[in-house]
Amino acid sequence: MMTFLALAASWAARQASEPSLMERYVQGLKEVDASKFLVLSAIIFSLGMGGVLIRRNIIVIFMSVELMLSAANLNFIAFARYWQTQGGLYAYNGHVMTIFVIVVAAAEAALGLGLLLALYRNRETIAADEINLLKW
Amino acid sequence: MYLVALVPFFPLLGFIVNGLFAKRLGFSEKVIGAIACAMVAASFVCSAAAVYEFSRHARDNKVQAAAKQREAELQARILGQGVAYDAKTDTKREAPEHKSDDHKEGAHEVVATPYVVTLFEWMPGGTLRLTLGASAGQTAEFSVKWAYQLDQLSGLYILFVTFVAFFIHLFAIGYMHGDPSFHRFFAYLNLFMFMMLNLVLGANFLMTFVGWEGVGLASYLLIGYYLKKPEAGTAAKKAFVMNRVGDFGLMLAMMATFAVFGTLDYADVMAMAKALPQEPFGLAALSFTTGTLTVIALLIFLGAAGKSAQIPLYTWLPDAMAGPTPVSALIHAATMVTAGVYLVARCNPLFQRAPTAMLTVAVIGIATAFVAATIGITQTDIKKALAYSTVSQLGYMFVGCGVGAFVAGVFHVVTHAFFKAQLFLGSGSVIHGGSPSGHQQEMTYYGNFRKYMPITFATMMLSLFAICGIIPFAGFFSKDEILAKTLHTPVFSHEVGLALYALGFLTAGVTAFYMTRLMCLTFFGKERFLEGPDFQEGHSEDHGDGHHAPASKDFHPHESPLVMTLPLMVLGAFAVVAGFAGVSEELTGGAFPNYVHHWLAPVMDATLYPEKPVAGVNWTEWLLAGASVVWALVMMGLAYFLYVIRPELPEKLAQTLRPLYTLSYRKWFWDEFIDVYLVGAFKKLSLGAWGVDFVVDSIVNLFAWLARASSVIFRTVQTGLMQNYALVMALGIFLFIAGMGYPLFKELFMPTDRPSPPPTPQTSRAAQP
Amino acid sequence: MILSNMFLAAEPARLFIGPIGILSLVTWLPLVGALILLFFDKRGVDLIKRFATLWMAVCFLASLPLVLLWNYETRGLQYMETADWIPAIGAKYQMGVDGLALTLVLLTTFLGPIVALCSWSYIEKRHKEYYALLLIMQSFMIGVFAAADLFLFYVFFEVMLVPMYLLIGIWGGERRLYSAIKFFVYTLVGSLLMLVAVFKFYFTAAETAAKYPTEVKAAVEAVVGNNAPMRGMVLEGVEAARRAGVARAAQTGGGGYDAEAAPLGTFNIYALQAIGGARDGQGKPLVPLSLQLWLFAGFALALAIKVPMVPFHTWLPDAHVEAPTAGSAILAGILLKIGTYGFIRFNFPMFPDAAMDPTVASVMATLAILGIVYGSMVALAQRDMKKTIAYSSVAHMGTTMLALFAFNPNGINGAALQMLSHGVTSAALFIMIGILYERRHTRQIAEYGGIVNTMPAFSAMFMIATMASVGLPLLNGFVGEFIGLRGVFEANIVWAFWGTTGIILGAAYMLWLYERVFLGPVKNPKNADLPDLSAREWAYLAPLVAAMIVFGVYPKPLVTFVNGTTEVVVRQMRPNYFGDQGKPDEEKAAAPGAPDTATRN
Amino acid sequence: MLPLLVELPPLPTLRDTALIMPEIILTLFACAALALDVALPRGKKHITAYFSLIGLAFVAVALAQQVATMASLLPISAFYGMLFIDGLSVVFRFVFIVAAAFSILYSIQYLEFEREQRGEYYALILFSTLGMMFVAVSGDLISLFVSLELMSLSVYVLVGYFKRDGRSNEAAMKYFLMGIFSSALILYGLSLVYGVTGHTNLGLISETIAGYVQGGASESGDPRLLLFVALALVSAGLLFKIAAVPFHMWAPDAYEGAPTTVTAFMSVGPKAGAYVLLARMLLFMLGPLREMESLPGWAAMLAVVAVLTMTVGNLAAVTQDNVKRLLAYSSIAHAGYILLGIVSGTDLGYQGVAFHIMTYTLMNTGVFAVIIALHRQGVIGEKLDDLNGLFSKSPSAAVLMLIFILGLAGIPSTAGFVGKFLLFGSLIDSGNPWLTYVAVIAVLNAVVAFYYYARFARAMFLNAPSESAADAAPLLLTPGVRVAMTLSAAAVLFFGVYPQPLINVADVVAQSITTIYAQSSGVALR
Repeated sequence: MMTFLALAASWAARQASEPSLMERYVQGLKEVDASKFLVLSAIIFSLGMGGVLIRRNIIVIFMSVELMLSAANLNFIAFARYWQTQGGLYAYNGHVMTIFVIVVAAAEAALGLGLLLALYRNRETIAADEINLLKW
Repeated sequence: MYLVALVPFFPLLGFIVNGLFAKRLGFSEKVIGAIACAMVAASFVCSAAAVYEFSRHARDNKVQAAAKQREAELQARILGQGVAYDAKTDTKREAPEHKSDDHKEGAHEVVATPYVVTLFEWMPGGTLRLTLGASAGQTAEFSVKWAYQLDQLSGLYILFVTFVAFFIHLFAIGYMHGDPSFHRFFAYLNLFMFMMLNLVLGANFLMTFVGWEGVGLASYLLIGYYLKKPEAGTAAKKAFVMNRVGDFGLMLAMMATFAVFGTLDYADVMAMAKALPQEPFGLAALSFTTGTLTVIALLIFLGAAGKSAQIPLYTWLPDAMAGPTPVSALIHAATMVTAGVYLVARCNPLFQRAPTAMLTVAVIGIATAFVAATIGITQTDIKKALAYSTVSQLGYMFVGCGVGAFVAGVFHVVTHAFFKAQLFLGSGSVIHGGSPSGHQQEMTYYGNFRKYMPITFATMMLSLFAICGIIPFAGFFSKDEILAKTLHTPVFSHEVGLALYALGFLTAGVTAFYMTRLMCLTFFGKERFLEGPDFQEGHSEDHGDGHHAPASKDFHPHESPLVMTLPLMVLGAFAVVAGFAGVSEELTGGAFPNYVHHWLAPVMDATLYPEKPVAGVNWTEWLLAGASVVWALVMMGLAYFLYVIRPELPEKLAQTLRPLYTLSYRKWFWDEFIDVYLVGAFKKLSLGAWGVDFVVDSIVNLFAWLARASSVIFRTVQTGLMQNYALVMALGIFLFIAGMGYPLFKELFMPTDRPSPPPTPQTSRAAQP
Repeated sequence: MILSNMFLAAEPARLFIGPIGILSLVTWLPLVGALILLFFDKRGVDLIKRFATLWMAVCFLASLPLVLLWNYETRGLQYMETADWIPAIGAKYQMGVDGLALTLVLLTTFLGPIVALCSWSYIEKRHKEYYALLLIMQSFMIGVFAAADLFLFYVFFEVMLVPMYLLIGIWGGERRLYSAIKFFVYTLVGSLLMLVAVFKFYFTAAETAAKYPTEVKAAVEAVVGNNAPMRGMVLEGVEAARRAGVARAAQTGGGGYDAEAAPLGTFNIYALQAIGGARDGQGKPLVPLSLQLWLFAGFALALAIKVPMVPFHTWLPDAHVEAPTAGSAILAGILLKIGTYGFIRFNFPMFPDAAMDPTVASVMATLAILGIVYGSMVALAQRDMKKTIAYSSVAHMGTTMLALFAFNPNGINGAALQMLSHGVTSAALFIMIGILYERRHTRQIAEYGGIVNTMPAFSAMFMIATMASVGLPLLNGFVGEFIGLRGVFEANIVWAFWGTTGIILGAAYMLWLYERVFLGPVKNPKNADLPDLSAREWAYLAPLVAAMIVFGVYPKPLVTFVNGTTEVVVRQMRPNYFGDQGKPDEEKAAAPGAPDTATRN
Repeated sequence: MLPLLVELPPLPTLRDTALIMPEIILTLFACAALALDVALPRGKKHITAYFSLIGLAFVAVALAQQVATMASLLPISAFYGMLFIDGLSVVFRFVFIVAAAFSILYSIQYLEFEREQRGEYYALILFSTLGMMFVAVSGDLISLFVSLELMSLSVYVLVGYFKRDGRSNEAAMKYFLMGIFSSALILYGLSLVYGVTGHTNLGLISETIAGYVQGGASESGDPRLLLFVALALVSAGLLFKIAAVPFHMWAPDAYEGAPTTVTAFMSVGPKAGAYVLLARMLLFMLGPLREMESLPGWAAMLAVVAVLTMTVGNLAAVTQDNVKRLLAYSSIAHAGYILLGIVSGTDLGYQGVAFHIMTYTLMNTGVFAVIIALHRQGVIGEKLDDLNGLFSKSPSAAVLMLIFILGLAGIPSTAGFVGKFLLFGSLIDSGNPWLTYVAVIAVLNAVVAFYYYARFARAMFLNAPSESAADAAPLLLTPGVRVAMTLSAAAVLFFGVYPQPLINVADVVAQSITTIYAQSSGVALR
């Protein structure tokens, strides 16, 4: 019990010395460090690419491409935030770009599934390595 | 003086008329024959007139002075002294009087005064640069004129050529009677005359070359006249190709002459040649730098050997007998084959300055004489025997030229033309009358024809004595002079002269032997003409015109009509008379002038080997002449004994001297050597050569196959699997990054030049922006 | 018709019919004929045949004024025409013929009607397209020789292959597809590599003109001689090159690039010749030798394939054997000449140092000699008549190339004459083989024998053609061969020795062919009743044989035309060869040399 | 400084909308086409085709009017830098219109025969053209990406248009997946570019990159590393769109699977759009990274890609029997030639690029017109042997085809030769010895190219027609198609003989590339 109380007290003390959530938010706004986001988006991008290359099912391939798109979106947002802090004049472009990418991704999804449906109705399969009528 | 240009024109006219219009206008044989003979006669008359006019022109001293002046300038130019001389416009700038002291005055001032008629500029060729000899570096103009040159040598030639040709044409009318393409034969004969006259009258090497190849063409057409005889075609081709080998040499000689003298005109070249020094003897002279003239002379001799059938290139002449007999008489006895001697005589200044060449000419001449004579012994075909005798006599002429006695060589040409043409025509009438088919040439089926052909027999006996060199006949004077000059030749050492004389003496004997053998087999001895193939069953005529029924047994040879015997008689007479034109002054001690010698003196260069004045009758000459006559009579007697009195003896002799017999019968294996080794090997080589073509082709097709193979690879790489495509894309991206990134990576992380703290290793994509 | 100023001595001939120059008229007239022919009805075969031959004859007549109004005093181009074509790359539509080009144009127009006439009975299908292609081919061939602009030359040079490809491909023999595509691709590889060389020289010329304007102007004199209008054209070309060089130098230096101001340079052949041949003070060539060697190689490869020289000749026998008579007559008659014409027009004047480089000259001479000896030997071994004649063409063109590489007036004159005579002779031979093919439908020599007995007139004609091909004096083969080999002798005696062996080998295989086909008895019964020459056959054989005899007996007019070009080319390559510039050539100056005035013959 | 960096202007003025009037009209017509299709009865569907043709005519008029009024003002930017219209975009908008018009004209007959005549086909083509037009004019990454997607998506659908045909579905699926994969790559690259430069406007980006390149490694870590990754990804995506070698695998399958008319449109329309995209992104945005003193810029990489593309494209076509696949490889090879122009970087090179793209459009549509006409009763018309003896059946079609074939092969007196001439010339003009060797390789490729084009000529002229009855019927070319083909053949020949006017048009494009981009990126784009 005693240790628990001590712990809670020290935690509260530290919390008191710690800047408040709002200050941290404002301070984050000022010197944001985008590198962590970059690493994350790179990882997502690699995963997406791996998915496209390896997976057999077309729908999974399609999802991994969407993954790659989202990685790009993450990048845009991260850089937008960074350039906002630098006082770049057009920092908001990053956000606008993300919106458009999402719109385009949606269009792609609709269209892709339509094509997949037509293919499935015709060939009874959605495995990427079975659709190899066109070769040589 | 323009008659000279007319001399070759008439035969050309005859060729055109007979060749193109005779068949179309349906001329009869008589008309065609008349036109042909008329044309030759006309050209004979023109040449006689031209020669007469020329002889007057030559003696005129104004002309001689001008000629000497021009000769002096040319010699100065060739030696490169400062004579400003503009060859083209003939204007002579100031010419220092160039008196060369070493130029000894001959017996009387002898200067070549050729009369040149230029019709038009035949072949301009742009500027050229002299590269050999003394005047290398000068520029000259390649301009060959279509010009005729009349001087003593060509005058003599056109006279006897047209004369002999006229009678041969006359004979041919009879011999070719009944031949389907009669007009074609006479057209070709006239074409030959045109070409021969061009050869002889040509004012420069190239005009002679036109005649040279022209007569080659005419002989090709005439040898191959009997179109249906397959061996005629082969013989014609063989003759032409072998002549071309000779022409190859002559062509190179012409190019060399241009390189040394800058022009091909005989007058200029010979004048300039006289100024050049004599070249060393032996192998040193065999390069263009040291022995220019020697090499030119040798090349000219190669051309002459090809045309006049000397040792390496004589096998075509016996095969050429496949043509009709008048052709053999005209072309392969009297005129064409002597063209070689004409050219050597024409270029005597060159030859005299090239002792090595002179030796070659002499040695090859004597060798040909001996070899041909030995082969002549075992020939059974009458025309082939005569052909080998021609080759042997030509050998003699070249020996004459070789030892410096050009005049003797030329004189022998003239006399030989008469008696050899007569012999050939005689053999023609023998063939014509000797067998029912009129084409039997084998002497084994002749015998005792003197009973049936008295005129032919008589006239041929005259020629026999002439060729054997019996005293009053033409042969004696010309052949004996050659032998005499060989013995005392100033060109070589005494031993060489003696050796040549000995071999010449021996050959004369052998000639006497085989000529008498020929006469005996044909006119004396047992009548064998009934055993001939004409009388056997199943004999098919080699002219391919159908299968002959065997002739009736009571056939006997008949004499030829007058049109054939007249030429025989005329030529026979000349065979007797012609000798007296050139009686050597050694024999007569100057009492009886040697017309031929004095006539040809201006053409022959006497600067190096001046003649010794004749003291008086030279008894040693008479001794030698007598010896040769006796030797000839002995051999004739031997031949008569063997072939008439004891006809079975030759057979036994042949058995005993088996190796010698086969050597002579197989023509010293020279024919086979050429056919099997040279031509045969060449054909095999060319088949092989085609292989190289195949190899080059396959390389080209290899590239095509390579393209096709790689195309299949690239095409089948499309497996159709989408993931493969994506994989390739990913690979592409990686290569991009590696390709571009590496240098950057090197610069950033392995900085060689800038010292900077080693940054912490980070994945490329995690760099802090 | 304006016969303008043809009497002025130094003034080259000019002839304009309305707006069109005579040369353009002669070049495009056949093409117009082809277009008119397209509107003919396919079934009216006779009408098509007559129209085509008549039109070809008209084109020949149209080309005659070229000779009649020729001005013998001037050197360089005559009948010049200039018009803007593609200013962006500096290509102009420039036409002009000098001595050599004139003779080749006349050879082309001369062969035209003959070739059309001889295919009347040979061609059985698609007559309209055949004659249209023949006319188009004629236009392009004349264009090649008349072009004075390298780009125009190149367009004609390459586009000419298409009609030939179709001629061989559609009307050829059995293996026509293989040999047609082989012919096309082989020549295309050469010509495209030449395109790279053309470009490289095009840009280098601009740079050199910019750097050394004075030296280049001096070199123009050697090219132009006393020809005023040509000097204007060439100077204008050089000026365009200079401006382009300056503009490009400025542009690479960072300044802005204004394309309108400066075109990319000049394609005028004679301006390029001047720049290629220009030398600075000490006689060193402005275009460095190493670059000249590469450019020489680029051009030489394309032209060697066209000539054909030995290693690149394998397309010729296939193309000849499979092509229809008219096709192989044109191929042998004119197409081979473009190769050697190219050497005289491009390789020698534009890259003189590379051409005269001892190693290059000896390599090319050895290949030429190989062509002669090897060509003749293989011709001996052939069983097909057309193949023998094809290989004989290889041998003849070998002699021509050997003569070319003697670099002296004799050599080049001889080569040019050899080109003209071979054109007539080999075309005649191919046409005659065509006549035999029409009768017996086979070209195997074994099938024939004793033809002289059934077709005497034809055998006589073939005999004359054989003798001309072998080089008998008084026939056109000999003139070119002797003058050429004479020139070769002047350059190198060993070459002349091997070159002259050609006359023996030539006699061997031609006469062997003649003997096997014509002489001897009639072995094969099928040959027994072959009809002799018909009137039509006489019509197209007679002019050829007449040409052989006339140019053998009196070749002077030909030589005067050709000598004009040769002197200019030799003066460009070896300026003091003629010794009229005072200082004698590098040989020993024993005598001041006969002050031989510049020969005008 | 560019005019566009002006202080924030007020609301977009009427002038900006005037600039995109052609695009607006096209959008209206595309939507109207969709609506019209619903109203039309079953038999009359082809009226939509003619309607869309009229639409394209209107667009062309509007564009011509725009050019007439604002020719001197170019380059203009509008909508705060979203649009950036210069010589390149004007010329290529004409090319897109021509390509679309030809495709629509040639597909009427084809769809009628396949009984797939539906309005959406034409609407989709119009939308794709719209996408291309916007790619040409957009000056900002956002509008560029969106218009690229608009263009690509409509083509994916077009490729899969024959629902019932397994090959069409498969082709569409493959093309779709590879397409969006490459778009994702481009997008990620662009995000990195945005990250490094902070701008999305092309002009600003190239300026900042120029600053980085000269500045070298700034204090906060070297941005060039990130730039190179971005460059790699973006160029990978771009090269996919124009089917350059490492990324060309999709093209043969997509070309073979798609309906022939769509293949025709794909090989001409979207490909030209892809070239413009390449020009915008690589030349304009990433121009400064072309060549740097120490590091090999994208020029070296592009040269390698160009050589590979030419060689693989040409060689693979040699033994190809299926006509559409063969033409796919031929278009890959031509992509290689065009890359050469960009690699050489000289003014002559850009002229060659523009000229070649324009003439390639004419020639390829012409060839496809004949191939499309081959597809008739009983004949699938995809095998090269179907062309056998065409000359005897319908000579005019054969002659026209021959002209196009010779054009593609680059034989003189056809426009193809002049295009190739300019491209090869520019290589040598650049003076770089390596590029001279590239020119030699290019020339040898032209020879191989001639071989497989000659296979067409041989089939048509030299081979005898096959005996089957169906094959004997002559090709039925509607008058409209016949006129279009004759016009394009005449153009190919005319510009082959007298190419100067087309070179002047190409020069407009070349000027815009060299001068404008050079100014903005501060680096002399030689």
